[in-house]
Amino acid sequence: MKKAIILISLTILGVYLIDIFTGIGFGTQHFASGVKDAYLIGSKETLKVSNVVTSIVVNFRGFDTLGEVTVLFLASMALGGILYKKRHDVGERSVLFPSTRIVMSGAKLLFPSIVLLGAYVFIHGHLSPGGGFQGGTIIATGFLLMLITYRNYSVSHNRLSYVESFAGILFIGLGLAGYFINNSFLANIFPAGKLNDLFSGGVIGIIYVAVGFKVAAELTGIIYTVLHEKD
Amino acid sequence: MVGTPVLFIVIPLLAAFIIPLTGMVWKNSVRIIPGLVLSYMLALSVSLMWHITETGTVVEVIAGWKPPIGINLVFSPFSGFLATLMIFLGLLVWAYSYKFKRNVDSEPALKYFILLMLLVTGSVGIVLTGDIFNMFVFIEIVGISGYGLTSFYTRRDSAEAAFKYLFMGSIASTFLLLAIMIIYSQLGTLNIAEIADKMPMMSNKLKVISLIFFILAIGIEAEIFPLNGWAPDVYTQAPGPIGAAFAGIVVKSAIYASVRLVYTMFDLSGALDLFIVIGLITFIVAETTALRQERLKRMLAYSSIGQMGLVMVAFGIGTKEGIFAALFLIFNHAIIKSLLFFSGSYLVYNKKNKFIKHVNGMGKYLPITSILFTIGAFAIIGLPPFAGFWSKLAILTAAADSKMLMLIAIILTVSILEAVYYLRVINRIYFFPKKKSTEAKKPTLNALIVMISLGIIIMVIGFYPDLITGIIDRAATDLMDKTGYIKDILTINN
Amino acid sequence: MEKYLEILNYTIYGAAILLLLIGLYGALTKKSLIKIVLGLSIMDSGVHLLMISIGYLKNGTAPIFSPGHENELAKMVDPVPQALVLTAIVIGFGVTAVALALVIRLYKHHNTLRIDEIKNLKW
Amino acid sequence: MDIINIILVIFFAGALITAFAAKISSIVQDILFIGTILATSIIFFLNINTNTETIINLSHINLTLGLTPLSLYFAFIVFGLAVLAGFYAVGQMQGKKKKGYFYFNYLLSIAAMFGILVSKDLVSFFIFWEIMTWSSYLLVIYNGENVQKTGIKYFVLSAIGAYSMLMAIVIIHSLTGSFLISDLISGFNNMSANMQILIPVLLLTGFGVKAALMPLHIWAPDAYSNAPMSYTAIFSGALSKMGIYGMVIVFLTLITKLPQETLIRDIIAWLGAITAAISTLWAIKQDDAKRLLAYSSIGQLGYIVVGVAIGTPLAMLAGLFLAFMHGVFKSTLFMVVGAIEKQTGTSNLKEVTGLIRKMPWTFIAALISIIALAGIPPLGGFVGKWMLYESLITSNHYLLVTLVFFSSTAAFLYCYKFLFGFFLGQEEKEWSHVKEAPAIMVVPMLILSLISVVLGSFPQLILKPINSALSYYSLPDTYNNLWKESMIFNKWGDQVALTPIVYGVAIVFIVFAVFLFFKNRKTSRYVTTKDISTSGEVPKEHENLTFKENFFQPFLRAVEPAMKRQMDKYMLAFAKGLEDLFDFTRRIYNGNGQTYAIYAIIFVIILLLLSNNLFS
Repeated sequence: MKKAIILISLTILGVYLIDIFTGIGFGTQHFASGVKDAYLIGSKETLKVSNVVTSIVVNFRGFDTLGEVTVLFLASMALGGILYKKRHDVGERSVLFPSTRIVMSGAKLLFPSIVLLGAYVFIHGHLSPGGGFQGGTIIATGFLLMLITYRNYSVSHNRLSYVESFAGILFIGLGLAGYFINNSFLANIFPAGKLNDLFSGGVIGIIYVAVGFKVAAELTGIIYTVLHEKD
Repeated sequence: MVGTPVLFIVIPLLAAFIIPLTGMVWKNSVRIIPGLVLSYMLALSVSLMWHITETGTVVEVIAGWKPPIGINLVFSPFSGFLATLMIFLGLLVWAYSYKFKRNVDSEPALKYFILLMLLVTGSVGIVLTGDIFNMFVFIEIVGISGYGLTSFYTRRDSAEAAFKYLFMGSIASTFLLLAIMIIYSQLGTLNIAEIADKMPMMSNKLKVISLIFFILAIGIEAEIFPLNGWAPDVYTQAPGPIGAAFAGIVVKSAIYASVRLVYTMFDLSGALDLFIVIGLITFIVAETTALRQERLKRMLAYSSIGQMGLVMVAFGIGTKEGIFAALFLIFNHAIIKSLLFFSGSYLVYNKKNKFIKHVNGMGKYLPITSILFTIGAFAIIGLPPFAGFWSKLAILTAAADSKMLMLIAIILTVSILEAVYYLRVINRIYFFPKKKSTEAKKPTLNALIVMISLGIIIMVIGFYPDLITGIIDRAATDLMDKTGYIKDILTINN
Repeated sequence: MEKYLEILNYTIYGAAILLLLIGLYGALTKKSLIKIVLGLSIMDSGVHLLMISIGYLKNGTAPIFSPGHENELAKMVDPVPQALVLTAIVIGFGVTAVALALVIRLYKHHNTLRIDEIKNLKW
Repeated sequence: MDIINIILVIFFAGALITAFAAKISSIVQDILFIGTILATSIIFFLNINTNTETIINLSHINLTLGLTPLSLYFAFIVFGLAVLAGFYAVGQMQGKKKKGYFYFNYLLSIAAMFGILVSKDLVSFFIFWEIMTWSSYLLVIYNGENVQKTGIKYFVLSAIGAYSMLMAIVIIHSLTGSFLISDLISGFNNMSANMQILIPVLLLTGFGVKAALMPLHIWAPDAYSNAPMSYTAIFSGALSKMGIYGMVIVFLTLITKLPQETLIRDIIAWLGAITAAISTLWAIKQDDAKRLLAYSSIGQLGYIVVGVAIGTPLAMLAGLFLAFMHGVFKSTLFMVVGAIEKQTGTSNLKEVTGLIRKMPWTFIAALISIIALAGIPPLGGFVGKWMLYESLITSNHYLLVTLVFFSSTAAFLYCYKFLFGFFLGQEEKEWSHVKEAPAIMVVPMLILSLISVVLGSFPQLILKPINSALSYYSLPDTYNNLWKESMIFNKWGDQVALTPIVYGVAIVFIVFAVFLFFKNRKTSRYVTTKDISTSGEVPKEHENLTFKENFFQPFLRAVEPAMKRQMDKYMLAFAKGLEDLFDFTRRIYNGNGQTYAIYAIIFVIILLLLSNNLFS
């Protein structure tokens, strides 16, 4: 009965959604004048950032990203609160299978390159696909690999916290610098440089690096907290 | 002037990132810094409120891009009024819970205060932002800090409440994204003012459907029936002051969002009638449900939901008087319900289940808290000469001016129920003998100061409502002025 | 033949909406908390797919001014939905993480994962 | 600052200070309490001025305060009773708990009544009305856990009344654009026919609750009998008159302009008469003196409503005169019960007996008031009732007058029961220690009884203010030719025609009594009821020789069918049913998070399906 109601409702919802989206059309220009062109031109001409998505994420809609970083920060904080235990409860984490030697050596071998790849991705975020979030996530996967391979691999919570905080402060600090120098939060304070140059886009690249560090630290922290949860 | 609107968001976030560092050095800083930040925000908002009476709405752009391109923050009389109210309440909640968990090591307390600060920040962000996707981000900030705060006490059933909240919140964010994308696909912009400007270009069908998705998404946060199942649980299980924060801050921001949608973005006439219907149903269901509650906080929660329904009704009337009444009700509800939550949580302190019967005979042991609770209850029932009366009068006058007699009759009938369940609690406080096992817990000094100042505000507004009506009046005028809003934002030369 | 291709055009939308509905169905009918969280996650993915496909332009290129492609402005797909999806994904991740943490807490507290048995708060 | 504001400020400040003065000393508290009442009354009586108006602008609303002749008349009742009951209260509250609470609410409700009387606009009227309601509510529940249901019942009915009034107020505002009562009166003619009916009906509902009119009276017996007696004196004597005050205004200014005038008048008058009849029967049945008096109050208010509703000049005069008289004698009687309860610890007529020698002054007060209540000449009650009957007959309401006359006659029964139960009958050992109540309680009662006596002979003392009040609302001037209107008044000096005869009889009687007393003084001795022996049987210690059990049993059996159906029970059953319904409907929130999510989806589906109708 309940399932029938749900199925019927979802069917109706699906019909409406398909109706809407076929009406919108796929792969065509939907609107006459949007902000899209302004972003493309602004990114190319003013910011000199070749990856438009990055320029949107970090500069045009940088405020969203600030919020987004905060969401991650909040998530890791809420997670810590939800799974909070008094200190002495924190014991060894449960691992179902001990890793084999192959996995152990492989992980050791892979870890630096994963971190390096992540760093590469967020450093070149304004030039090619990628960026702080992607790079940070890659780094976090490196830590995940280490954490699930080694039973007693541990990451210092304090150190994660330092990275997290300093990255966040750097982000907001750069934004505030723009606020005080150019009278608008997150405004560019460095020379924009040349399109497709590593040192282009002024403050954007730096912010994305900060975001990368922050995301990496936060994701690692989240993984670490959850992994340490015993039942 | 102390600053510009962007600092409302940036300073708390900066503080949130700094606090973990200072917390390692000086443990008390995790309590103090959020308070300082909130006080700064209050000073900022008050000075901005002062400023805009002379210069008009303040629009600030982010990253130097003019509104349709960049994100902008709008501090208008309307949004400024709500922001100031929220920050003020946030500060009160902070002061009330300052000594919270003092004897436990600082880690949970650290999280509590940061989460609280970000809850306020997110709500203020929702109110100030002029960008619809940015609003989504802030809604999520509020949501996640809400989940964290709700599940703060590990011993209660708080995880259950938080999970329900999260479940509904996820559905809300999905539909919110859908609605945003439908609008973006048609208009190519995310700026509220430009959307409002271009809205006639959208086909009616898409307009209606995106509005419905918006109503679903924001209605979940605004606790309208039948989307409010999570709310009473959250109010009950969250720490006492957080109940006040939800009732006074979070819901208000959701109401703001829905009002901004209906009044500014969409030009659909039926939306206001829908507001009245939904609001009325919410009001009736919540108040009737509150009648037979056994737990104090749950009762307060349903009462709060009911009041929000009434606010929706007032907004749905659609005249300037209606908006005035709604804003007045928002203000009154914020201060009164906070007082009720604050004093109520001391009346049932140390009780696991927080049953209403635990307040029996507390009038003798906690005289001041009890009197304050009584003042709050009388005020929310709408008895003169307390603050609640004026908003009730305003809403009824607005309804009468729009010739909605049935509406008046229904509101008044349901109000009687409200009176009944509040009076039952008051009678218990004063006239029932105390059980031996119940222990009264004296409020701490900071909590007492907060509660007394709220009580004084209620009395003062009750005797002299003009203190606040001028500001509300300007806010109401501002909300009605849709073209002014669009013009303010789209023609900014910064 | 053309007509069938026309329908194929909408397969991405169809898939995204299907994903959304599957996720929603899972979230609404499954009893296990973990499955509910998975359902919500799938639903999120569906929406993200939907968002990104709105910005698609036929025969478009990525919105990146790679060397040698600096002037293909008109061909570029809409970068805005991509940026939004990036944000939305991260937020979705945060929510999922919190949800899973709550599930852990709930399991410890109630010793069950069935949502219909976790009803201490009602009425 | 205007005198009205000063009085109100003194009241509010006095109430607050008195409430917290318990910390200093109990006596200081008493003095502050009495001082507040006295100060306000003196200021008021020294500065009576019906021409000034104070305007306070609040929230775009002009609160206008000022006296009218009608409100002046009611203010006499309020202040007079407030002072006397205030002194009495000091005596009665001696050694009781929550004195500050009592004084605070007492002063607030007096202030609120004063506020109602001086309100010239509907908003301040409503504000003071609500303050009066909640302060009296707080006094009704004064006696603790057992009276909570009573309190809630009182509050709910008051809220029904107040909210229907509020609805009328906002409708009036939307129609006339003003809250002023004078604007309502002048603008009433321009309203649509529906509104012309709706507004008076809503207002009358509001006032009917406080005046304990028939279907809305169910709060009254419990509330009157459960409040502290010193407050019930005010409650029944003055507070209920606020309902009458409102009704008078409605009838004089609004109803007269209606085409359906006579119909509404008849309906309300009949309701009043039925209220009087039924509650008189119920009063006869009561064994608790408080409840007896409570029902009696409802009945008396019924008469007043009849007079006000019929609305001929004489009927109006009768109604308002009765209002004053009722305030005087009913408060005395409640005070008597309070005094007896304080001295004996109970107010049950079956238990307490033979107090006539223990509490002689109380007895005198009770006797006079009972005579006034029963409407026996030469006391004030008689004059009022006579005028009422006459006005009903001259306006051709024969059936109505029969009903009123029936209930008035039946009232003798409970009057007798009251007097006999407490004061006469055999003296039980149990009450041998009982002493007269302290002077501070007795003196107010005696003063009030004196007023009853005086008004019986010189009704013009208050007929004159009534007349000027009524002519303020453009009713013909009846005062100067009262003897034309009613045969009870003689031509010279507007006094009651019968008075000389009655006085003559009384003097003869008294002279005879004095003569007998002096003649037999030496030979008589005091005999208790037990001091007899019938057929050689000496009554035992606890044998009951008087017929206090099952008073008026045959009569009650005769009228039983009329009392079978009790409004009270129906309403309570209705309320219970509603609560159970709400208890059931709240199961929508079944605690399962998934269900809530399903609600959300169903909600959006419904909106989607209805979207064509909703947003067309």
